[in-house]
Amino acid sequence: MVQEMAHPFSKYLRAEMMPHIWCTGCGNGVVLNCFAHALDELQLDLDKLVVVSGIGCIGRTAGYINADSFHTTHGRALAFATGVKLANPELEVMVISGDGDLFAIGGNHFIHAARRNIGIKVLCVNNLNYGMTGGQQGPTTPLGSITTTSPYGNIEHPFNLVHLAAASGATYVARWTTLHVRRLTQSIKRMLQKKGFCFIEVLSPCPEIYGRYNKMRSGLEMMGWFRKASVIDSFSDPSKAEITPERIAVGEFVDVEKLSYERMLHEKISKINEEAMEKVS
Amino acid sequence: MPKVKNILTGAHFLNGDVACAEAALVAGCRFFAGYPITPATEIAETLSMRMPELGGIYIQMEDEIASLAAVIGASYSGLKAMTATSGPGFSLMQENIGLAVMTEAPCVIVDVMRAGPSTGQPTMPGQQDVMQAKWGSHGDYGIIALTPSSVQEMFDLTVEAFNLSETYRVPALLMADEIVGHMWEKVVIPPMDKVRIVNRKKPNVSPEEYKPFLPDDDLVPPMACFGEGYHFHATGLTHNESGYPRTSSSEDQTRLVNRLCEKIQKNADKIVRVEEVMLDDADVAVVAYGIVARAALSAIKKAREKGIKAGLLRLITLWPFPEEHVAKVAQHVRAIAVPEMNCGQLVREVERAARETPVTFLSKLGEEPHTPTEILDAIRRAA
Amino acid sequence: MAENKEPQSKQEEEPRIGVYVCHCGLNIAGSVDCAEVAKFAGTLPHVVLAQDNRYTCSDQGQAGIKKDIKEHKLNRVVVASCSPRLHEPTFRKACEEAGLNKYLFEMANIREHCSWVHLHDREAATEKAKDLVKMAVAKAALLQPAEEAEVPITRKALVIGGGVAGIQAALDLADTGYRVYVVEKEPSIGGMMARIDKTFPTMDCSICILAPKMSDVGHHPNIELLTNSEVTEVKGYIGNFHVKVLKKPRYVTKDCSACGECVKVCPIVAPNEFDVGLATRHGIFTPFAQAVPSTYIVDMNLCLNKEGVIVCDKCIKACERQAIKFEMKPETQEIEVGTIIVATGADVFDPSVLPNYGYGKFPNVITSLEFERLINAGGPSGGHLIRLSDKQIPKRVAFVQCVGSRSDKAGKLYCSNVCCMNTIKDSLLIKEHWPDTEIYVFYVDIRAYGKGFEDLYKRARGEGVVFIRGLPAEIKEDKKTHNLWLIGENTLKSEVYKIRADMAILSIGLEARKDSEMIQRLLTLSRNQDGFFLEAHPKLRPVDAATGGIFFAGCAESPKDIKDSVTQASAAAARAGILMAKGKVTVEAITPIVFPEKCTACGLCVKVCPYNAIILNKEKKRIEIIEAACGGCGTCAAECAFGALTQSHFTDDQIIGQIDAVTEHDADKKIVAFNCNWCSYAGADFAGVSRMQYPPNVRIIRTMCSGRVAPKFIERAFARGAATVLVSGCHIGDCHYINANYQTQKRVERFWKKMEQSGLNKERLQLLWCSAAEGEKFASKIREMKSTVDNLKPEEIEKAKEVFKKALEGS
Amino acid sequence: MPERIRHAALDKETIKQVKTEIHLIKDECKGCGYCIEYCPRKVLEESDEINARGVHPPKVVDESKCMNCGFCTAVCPDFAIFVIEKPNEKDVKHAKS
Repeated sequence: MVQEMAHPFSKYLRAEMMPHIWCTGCGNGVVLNCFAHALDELQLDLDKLVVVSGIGCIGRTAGYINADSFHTTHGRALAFATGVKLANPELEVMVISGDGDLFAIGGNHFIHAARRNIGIKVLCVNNLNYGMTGGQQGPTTPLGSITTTSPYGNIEHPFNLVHLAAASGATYVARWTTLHVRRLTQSIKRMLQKKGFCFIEVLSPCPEIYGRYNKMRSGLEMMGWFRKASVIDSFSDPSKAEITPERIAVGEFVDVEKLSYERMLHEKISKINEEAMEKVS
Repeated sequence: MPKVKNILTGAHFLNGDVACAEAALVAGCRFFAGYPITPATEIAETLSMRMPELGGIYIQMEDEIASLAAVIGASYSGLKAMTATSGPGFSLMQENIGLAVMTEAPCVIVDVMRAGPSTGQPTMPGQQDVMQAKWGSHGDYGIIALTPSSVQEMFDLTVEAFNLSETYRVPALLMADEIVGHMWEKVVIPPMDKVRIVNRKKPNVSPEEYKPFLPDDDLVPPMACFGEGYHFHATGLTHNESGYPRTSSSEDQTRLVNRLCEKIQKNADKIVRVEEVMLDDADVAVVAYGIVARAALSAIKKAREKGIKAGLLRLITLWPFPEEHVAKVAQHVRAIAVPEMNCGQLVREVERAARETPVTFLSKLGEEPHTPTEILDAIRRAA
Repeated sequence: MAENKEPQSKQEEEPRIGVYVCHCGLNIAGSVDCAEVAKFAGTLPHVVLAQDNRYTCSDQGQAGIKKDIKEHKLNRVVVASCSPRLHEPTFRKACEEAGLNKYLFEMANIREHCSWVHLHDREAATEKAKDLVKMAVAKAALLQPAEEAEVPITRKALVIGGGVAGIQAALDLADTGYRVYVVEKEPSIGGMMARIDKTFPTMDCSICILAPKMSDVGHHPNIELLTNSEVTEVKGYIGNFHVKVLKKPRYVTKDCSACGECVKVCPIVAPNEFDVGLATRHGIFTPFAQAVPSTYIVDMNLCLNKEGVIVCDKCIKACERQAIKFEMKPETQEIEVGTIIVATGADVFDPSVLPNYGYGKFPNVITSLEFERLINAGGPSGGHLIRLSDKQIPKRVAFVQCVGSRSDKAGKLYCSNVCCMNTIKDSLLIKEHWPDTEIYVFYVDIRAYGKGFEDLYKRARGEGVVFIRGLPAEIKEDKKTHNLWLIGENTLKSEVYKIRADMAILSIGLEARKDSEMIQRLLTLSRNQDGFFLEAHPKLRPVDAATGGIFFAGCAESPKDIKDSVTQASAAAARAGILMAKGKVTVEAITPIVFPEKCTACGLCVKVCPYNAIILNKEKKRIEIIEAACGGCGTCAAECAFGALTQSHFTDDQIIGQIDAVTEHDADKKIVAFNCNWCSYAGADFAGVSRMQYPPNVRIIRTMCSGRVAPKFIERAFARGAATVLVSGCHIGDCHYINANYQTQKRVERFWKKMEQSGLNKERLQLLWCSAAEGEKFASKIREMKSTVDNLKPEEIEKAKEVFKKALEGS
Repeated sequence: MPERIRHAALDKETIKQVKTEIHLIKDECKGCGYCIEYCPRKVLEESDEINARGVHPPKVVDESKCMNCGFCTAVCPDFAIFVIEKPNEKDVKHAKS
């Protein structure tokens, strides 16, 4: 065992920001690792990468990745990213944020970004609750779950995110758990090679908060649940992919090609611009 | 890069919103994100047609929150960007005004003020957002707000707003009112080369050395943009000069927030603009802005005809508040009258600056702004 | 659709029955006085002619019957001879040729069920034979003519097993133009032949001649190849089989270009089964170079990726065509076929069970199969025959024959048929490469019976191969050199030998596949005591299974060499082809008959029908039969409490007629047995074929399915004073009629309760599940019941008569 | 194939076996235990030592069992472990000379 060597992925991280703030067993680090892995395998030009995140534990990711990054207000990552991507379509704009940020306060922005099919790549880390604020019930909290704001058990039906994304028009939709690191990494690569709006949901352990209230006190226990319940059911009907304690349908659900919004917009712009120039001269 | 020959120049008969839109193009704005709202909609409509002609981007977002967020994003991607709205939308934008302030994103927000609160009277004028302009978002910060009284000014101040915003890396607000927005007047647009246009400072250090929030002497940090290889981080959290979160250090909090206020205050003299009319010998001064200032102008003329030495201090800059100018006037007038189309907002700032000098306030709400006679009566009473 | 068979108007004319008692040489006459039986038959009602003859099945025999039908105006014929499972078709044909409806023919099985199982009690056997004839006559008197419905045959075939037999059968059928599904358990077709180096007697390179056929199968437009797959369910009947095939995932899609890049990066190393472990393979692999399909496969037992979690993605990354998909799941494919060819092959004997030969202990003792891989140029040693102890080429090699064959102690009793020639071939191969190798062959007999075999044997002797009669008693090893000593007796010279060899090759025999039982159950087949599948007739239908539409090819039926396997495969293909060419098959007219006036539309029959062939017409308040769907088990008739249903050719009256015949005399000494045609009747036949002796008290009434046995039959038997009753059927799950025998079980259990409640000894009613191969099981059941009969008190008999006397009313 | 395997493979020795170096950055470890739990060869186990974060980092039980699947590297939330393939002995000698 040698120690001096640097970790092969250290170049993708901001040394001064490490170690990250995440708890023991938190899946965010795994997702960060998979993302770095994907960047490494694709040898992506980091100068052209912009990572945007919202508020929440995973929101810190933007600060950890050694590329241009922006940490927006709660829920607005996608709206901000829309401006970034349209203003400079050359950029690979990646939104990494949480379920609460993207689907509660930011839900409206999500469905519209997907509807426009703007070429933003969304990686939603779903920890089933609001972690950073201490474990409140959120848009993905499973029915019956105990949280600090559903002390008698959650009676709100959770979103089925892959169904929502597919219905909203995403050209790539996948769901994995932090146990599926290889497939998640491949999925991220696939997403980064696509043009339109892409969405990956990653089910991620929150042992310290969600787990503690729901009889899964360690990351290993939550991963154990993923292992037990996960069923790879690629390209099955996303509407049937609800997450239940017994079954977590994972896999790729949508992978289609559609002209991206920025492409259509900029083609239109250059056409109109040309015509306008002729008029003038 | 698309050429920009087809910029409007020369004399034109325009309405305020259109003038604002054309001015944005002159100023170099190439990104507009907005959401339809009376009485600002014509700005969006005009730009949806004109932006592409100049190779710029128009997008209609799902709401005003998103609109400003997108504007900030575009700004960080290196484009001059703006949005336009009215009271209800302006309220929604407050969140991201805070973000723009915190991340020092140059951008222009036009608020064509209508009658509030809430949905109020969408097609009626008002000056009810002028305090929100300064205090609307939580926390302390400095901001720039300009207010036009004519369609020509709608044009000039839009250009000015972009210049200031780029100079100080701060959101610049154009606080117009429904009447100016919808009024048709002659506008003279100088040729491009005669228009002063300012662009943001770029860093002159290597990416390794670059600290995105390390200010120069003017307290404004040079701004790198996404995709330029600087690999920098920006956040709405309190951050250090490298841009990294400092969520528990009071030292960083103090340094950052003070600078955000001071970069405006300390540069106030370079920012503030007012118009002084017949103030040298005045006994009564009227302090007004926007459409009301035009009624005030004829009021002081009428007053002079009646032998009352009245003068007008027209505020062009609302924020930073033209403190010195008001104080100076206050020193040699007996009284100050402040007509506003609200229940008394900026008058409080006037009172503060005027110290002992008595200040009377004229409120007017609804369809009609103050008539010159109404202001004249106020002058009479004050004299 | 529901053309209902109304009960035919009873034949007006008086039955005129002719009875023929067959000697079958001495097979019957040996222990039954056939003349006596014939004489007795003459006394029976409606019998107008009774005679005995040596071979009724012979041409003269048949000619005689035809003649009599005409001359004596016979309108019923009874032949008392062998099992109807063997010759009923023969005699039915004869009747038809004489213009007599074949359903007016009946058989008494006095060979398998009588002469052969009572070899040493002529008197009892003769008495029993009389009874059996009496039963047959009784039934014959009530027989009705019937027309057979035609069932279409699906023109598609299923071949189970992709060895050379399966390959040949599939190609023959496909070339004829039929769609063929080939189901192979292993990742590649090719079977045993793909692993052999050279073939005897011509010494062709085995894979060289097989590979082209393999790829033909792979590419044939009419063949769908399902490898790594297993048949999990077979329903239906001849011409209309519904088959479920489980396709186990390869984890590699058809996009695989077999470039092998994945293998280079796979960290898992394991013994390659194809080379009997003498070479290694990786976790992702192809079993051998010429594999068909060439698509690679992941060995999930070894792969690091378990439970859907990919920990190692080296192969995935290495695969340019992205053909590796760990999310692949098992799929079940449902196919419809008209015929099935069973070509499942054989296993080889595992000599490690013989401690005296030290296989598995001594590195230089190997099997003939391991030899094939060693001598094969493509094998683990690149074709060099080397000692596993020191990788040296042996100077003295010993072959030991009959390892696992022809011995009751060590292995199997039968001769494995290929080992002698294989060894001779192998010895010549060695001589060819290393001429001065000393070769000893220890044998019991050299069986070089086939074309060109003797020449090969002579050649081997000519080349100096030493043949020594007498297998070594043991093989010893020199611990240091790992040289071997073979010690035994030369039975020709009757002297003890002790011969040193550098290497010993055990010529291992072939045995039935361990998974044959599964195939047997799926297809309701029979196997002999060696475990190989049983043909319908060893001489006349050698490739047919007893179950219609199913045929055998290759070692599944018995050990064979390549030539015989291929020959049999083509035969099986031809047999299947005949059926499919016809495109239709007539089904026996044994479907239900409805008496609408008695039907209350209670729907019980609808519930018990395994084929959903009965529909309840609510408006008309009556049931309707879908003849084509009906399997002919008759369990509906047994279920009907109102006598509104019966089964043609197995009517209530006919069966009761048989019962009454049995119980007319000495009922209190008799066992009335109901055996289903497919398993338990065949089992009783098998007891006969194997000459298993059991008491003569039993009288077997044949029904198609034990589900036909209505409680009233049992009541009738007891009411008429029968000592005991046996109901016997296929094992639960093996029912030839899907699950009709569940009804049998229910009814018998209900009957037992009834007996208990009325204070009867329920020992007197026995239920036996007995497969066609379980003759001994049947025999011992009869022995057991005999003792029940002996210990029965007269008052018990009387009591039963009393309890069930209602059963005597009517008919 | 049905028959049991009784003899060792001839190429057993010659076949290339993976040799790896497991690198632990102990003080980065937060002790989630993922690398230990999901190692398909059970190469790692919890050590007794306590690291800078006050948790027990993993220790290598048997490096020779490691197949270099790299799952520990991929799953570690803290970038505290990685594996590299060791150049086989021959190359090492070659490098020395």
